[in-house]
Amino acid sequence: MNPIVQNLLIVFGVLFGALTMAAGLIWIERRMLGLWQDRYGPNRVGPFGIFQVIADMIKIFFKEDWIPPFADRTIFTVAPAIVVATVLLGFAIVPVAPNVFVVDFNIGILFFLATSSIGVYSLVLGGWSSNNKYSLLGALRGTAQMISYEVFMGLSLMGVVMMTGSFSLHSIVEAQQGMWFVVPQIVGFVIFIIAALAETHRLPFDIPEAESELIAGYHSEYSGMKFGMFFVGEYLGITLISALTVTLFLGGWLGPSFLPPFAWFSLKTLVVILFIVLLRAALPRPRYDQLLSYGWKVLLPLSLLNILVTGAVILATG
Amino acid sequence: MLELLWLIPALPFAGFLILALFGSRLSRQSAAVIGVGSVGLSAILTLGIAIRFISSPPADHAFSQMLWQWISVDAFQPAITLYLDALSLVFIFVITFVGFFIHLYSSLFMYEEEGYSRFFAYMNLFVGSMLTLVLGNNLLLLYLGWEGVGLCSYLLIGFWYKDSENGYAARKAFVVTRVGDTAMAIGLFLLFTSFGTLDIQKLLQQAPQEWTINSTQAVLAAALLLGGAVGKSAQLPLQTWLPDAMAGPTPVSALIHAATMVTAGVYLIARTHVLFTLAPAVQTAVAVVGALTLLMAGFTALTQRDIKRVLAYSTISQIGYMFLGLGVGAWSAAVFHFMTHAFFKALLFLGAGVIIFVLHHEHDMFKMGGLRKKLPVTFWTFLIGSASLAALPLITAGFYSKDMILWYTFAGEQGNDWLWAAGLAGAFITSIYTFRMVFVTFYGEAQAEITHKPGMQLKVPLIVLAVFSLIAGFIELPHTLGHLTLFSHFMHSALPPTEVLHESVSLELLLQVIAAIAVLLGIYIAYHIFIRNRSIANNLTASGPGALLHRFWYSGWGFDKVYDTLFVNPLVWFAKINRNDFIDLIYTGIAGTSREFHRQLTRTQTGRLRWYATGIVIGAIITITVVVYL
Amino acid sequence: MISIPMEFGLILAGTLFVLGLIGLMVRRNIIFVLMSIEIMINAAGAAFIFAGAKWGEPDGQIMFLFILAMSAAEVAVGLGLILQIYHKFQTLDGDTVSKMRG
Amino acid sequence: MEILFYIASIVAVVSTIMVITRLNAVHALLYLVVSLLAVALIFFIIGAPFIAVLEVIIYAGAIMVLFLFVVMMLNLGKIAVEQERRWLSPGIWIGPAILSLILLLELIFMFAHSSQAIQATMISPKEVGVTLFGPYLLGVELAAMLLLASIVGAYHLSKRKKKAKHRFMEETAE
Repeated sequence: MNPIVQNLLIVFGVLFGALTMAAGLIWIERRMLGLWQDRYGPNRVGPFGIFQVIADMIKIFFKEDWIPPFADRTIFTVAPAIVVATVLLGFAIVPVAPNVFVVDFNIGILFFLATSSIGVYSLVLGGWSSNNKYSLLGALRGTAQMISYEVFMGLSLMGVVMMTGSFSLHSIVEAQQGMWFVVPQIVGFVIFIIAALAETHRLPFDIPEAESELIAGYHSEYSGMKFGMFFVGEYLGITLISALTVTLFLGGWLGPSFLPPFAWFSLKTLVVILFIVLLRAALPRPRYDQLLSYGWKVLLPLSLLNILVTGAVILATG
Repeated sequence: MLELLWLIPALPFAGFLILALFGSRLSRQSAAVIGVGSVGLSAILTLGIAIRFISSPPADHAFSQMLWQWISVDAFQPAITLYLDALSLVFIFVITFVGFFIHLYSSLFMYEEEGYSRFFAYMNLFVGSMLTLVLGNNLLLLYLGWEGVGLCSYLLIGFWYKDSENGYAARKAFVVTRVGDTAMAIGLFLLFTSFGTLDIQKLLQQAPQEWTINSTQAVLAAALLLGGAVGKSAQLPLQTWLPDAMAGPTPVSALIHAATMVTAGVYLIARTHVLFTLAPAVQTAVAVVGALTLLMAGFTALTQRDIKRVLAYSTISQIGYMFLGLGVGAWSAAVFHFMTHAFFKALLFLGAGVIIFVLHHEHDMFKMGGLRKKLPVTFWTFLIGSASLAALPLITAGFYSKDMILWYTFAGEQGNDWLWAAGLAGAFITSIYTFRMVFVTFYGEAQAEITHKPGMQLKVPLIVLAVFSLIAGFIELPHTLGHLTLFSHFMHSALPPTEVLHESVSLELLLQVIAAIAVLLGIYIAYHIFIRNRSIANNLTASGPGALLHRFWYSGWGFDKVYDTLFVNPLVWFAKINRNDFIDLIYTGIAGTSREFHRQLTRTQTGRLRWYATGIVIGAIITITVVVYL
Repeated sequence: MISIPMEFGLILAGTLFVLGLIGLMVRRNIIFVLMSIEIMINAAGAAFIFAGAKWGEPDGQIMFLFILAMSAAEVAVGLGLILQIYHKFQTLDGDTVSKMRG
Repeated sequence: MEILFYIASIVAVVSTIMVITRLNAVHALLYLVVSLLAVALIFFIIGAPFIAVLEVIIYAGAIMVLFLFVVMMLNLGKIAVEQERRWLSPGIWIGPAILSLILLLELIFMFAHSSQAIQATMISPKEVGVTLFGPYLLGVELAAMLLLASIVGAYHLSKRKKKAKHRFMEETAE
């Protein structure tokens, strides 16, 4: 097969998979929340309410695309696109299987960090351009939260990088042949999960949205397809961090050979997604200042310590 | 015993340090104990050392003690070394003993004064410096002491500094002596460049070998040292500071401006006598200066009303005698006169101090009078001192020392009839003004009431010094009266004996009789004028030429006026027209120009970032253009 | 493999630098001033990168890292200053903060 | 690939021009981010992927967000834009533009003499790290100190005294 055609196939495959996953997640999450909170969840549209996703899509697509007159039009329009674009860019480096990946950068992890740091703009600009004080507050909170947690997220991954000796995700997965990094890098793993949740402002860290305080925060003024993009972007983000967690700490596509690597990867990712949904169902939302001081006073020293210990062990064992 | 020599100057210095550092926290009693005690201990130590020195003299009749190396630069290596010989022994004896009694006297005299401990600190520093001056074995150390006593003199003249007159007097003393000191410093440079050392003994050995008699260098060196001596000892023409120095407390006048410091010049010339021997012309100048000074000061003293000024001029006059003695080569006679003069002049000053003390700072003799009954001790001791000063024959120390000088002036190898005549005239005048002072002060009608009696601390020094003023002369008797030569014999270990041309007892007797008659005549004239008939004096000063002469003498022969016209006023005039300092114009011009530039540049300092950035860009463009394209 | 003329990279860096300079000279708003300074710093760093790439050595990148650290420090302090100025003068006009002149 | 370089260059220059001409600070910041991304792309092309990513993470992702944060905190709105419009009269551009143009021409003229090409050799992060912590260790220490100083400075500068109001007393609290 022509390598270009093959590459294109992979690109579209990953794109399709990610988007499908994101859409499916809407339904999965609501069902799972229903399950854990002992209620029904969506159950009217189709079997087990499985067509709820389609119903929502239809609603979003056909809702009036209204831009408030006091908003900054250009930025208001651009903002939602940024989150989807950056998260989708992030998928480019995820190796789904030994031969199935869009690109294998030698700076893979850094690329992911770069995309996620650009993703902040969508939230900030969305909140600012809405010209609404709740939106602005949400945006301010989101900015502080995300640039803080980005730091620990990067630092928590450095242990993995040191053990592998490369930023390339492909090499990282292969380095986990003997043991998944979740075992030696348990501290890094925990910090990464926390930081990644904060980075995607998922519950319990959905402080920029915080319905009860800020009436949906930075996307209060959004509706229709623009809101849909934020919505999809969030689920894409969950999928991305789950996929990355699997790749970095849980052995990626590795697994016993009775299942193909692709299946292992998908399975593990799904488990992580379910775990994240479970977190949403289980944990309350912390206060804004608590979140920040927890980050700077606990997670930053911990991640630095993790790097220090990892480095020392690597030096000692040669 | 001799090894303790270093303690003699060290004790007063230690007293000074303690008083200077902790003086403000000490009570008056402890300040007095420290101030008087340090000098007293020095005096006792001096006594011990003197006994030891005389009973078993060290080799070469000199003892030197090196304490430490002071400076070490190539060949210039002056050490802190003390040198004790007959000459310095006499001096330290006088300094510590007279100093001790004056300190004792001051402990009561100054008791009411503010700055009591400061006074004793200065006094101790003075005694220490004076001892350094006398004991130093090289000219640099001597110069250190020389300047040290000058500083103390300045500080003590201006002791009551709140009165600007005193400050002026102190400044005058300092500046005038500075003229002499500068000459002396130049003399030291000359000696050092010629011999490569400032060690006095080495100098005195080398000088006769390397310099011929009357060589330019010898004359120059001796003249420059004479300049220093003239300044310090208030001789013509630098005598004007001493009468004004009487502004200081009376004990200061007694110690510094009568007994010790002003005789430093005598010490310097005696110490470096070899140099003066090499320059006979300068030595003659010494004698002439002495003779002129003693006459000038004597006439001036005749007219003064202030008791301390009379004593000051008499001091100048008596030092003139010492210079006369030095000038004719009668070294030991000069030192002898220094010693007796220290006793009786200190006594006179202290006595005058008592009078001033009990009369509430009254200095004018003509407002005193009739104190004979009220102050018996003071009167008798003052009378003894005056007799000694006037050289009353046979019984006073002053007679023997003055007679010795007059004898050598007449009979000595370098003697001269004219100088002798001047000395004789001086003796005559001395007796007149001395007894004028006594008669005016103690006889006649009382002009003022005394308020309190002098205490023991005032009387004891008077009595002791009076005894010394009488008996000190008996250690050296002339040929006519038993020919005892204890003092001159002792001095000859350090100073050469005087060559005498006319060795004749009858001639000596004749001269003595003449001198005695002159003295007695002077006393009689004083008695006639100031006790029998006061109007004679008034008539003399009332008429035309008499009044003119009186005014002339009263003003100290107009030296102050001459110096004012010659030096002070031109300088003041120059300073006045140069108020804005024309040399400074250059600097103020530079300053003004830069200030103008600064003002212009300040305008560019707008505080606006854009403006600054533009400036940087323009600068960068210019720099790149110049560096790369030109 | 690509091949780009060296001078083009430097000219790009120079152009960016000069644009920052224009911003610095024209703008009064201190936020824009700070932004212009950032442009210039970045341009200077870019020149280092081009030079490093020319010789294939990592030193240029090291210098960029230092420049990056410096610029981060500068922005932190600069933004603190901007906040203080705004609180004090209620304006962002850089010309109001000219009290220290001459 | 060369065409990518030129496109990115043009984007960088154009967006930088937009930065300095915008009236609204947020718009300008966005253009600046675009410019930085374009420069990052250029870095990537000429073989400095590590720096390219750092440019995005730190410059575009952190420093610019900080800017945006401050602008949002000040929340200047329409008045500020009006003020900018008043300040930026067309005449004001002439002088700086001419000066800068001279400077640029001088620079170009200087560069024009060299005619060597950049051969894009990929320099891996590892090489950069080894050099950074090798010969340039002292520089790292200095940079660390600089950052520490700026943390302290920024903290101190942005501390604001607040008035603590109470019914009975009024005092300033830290």
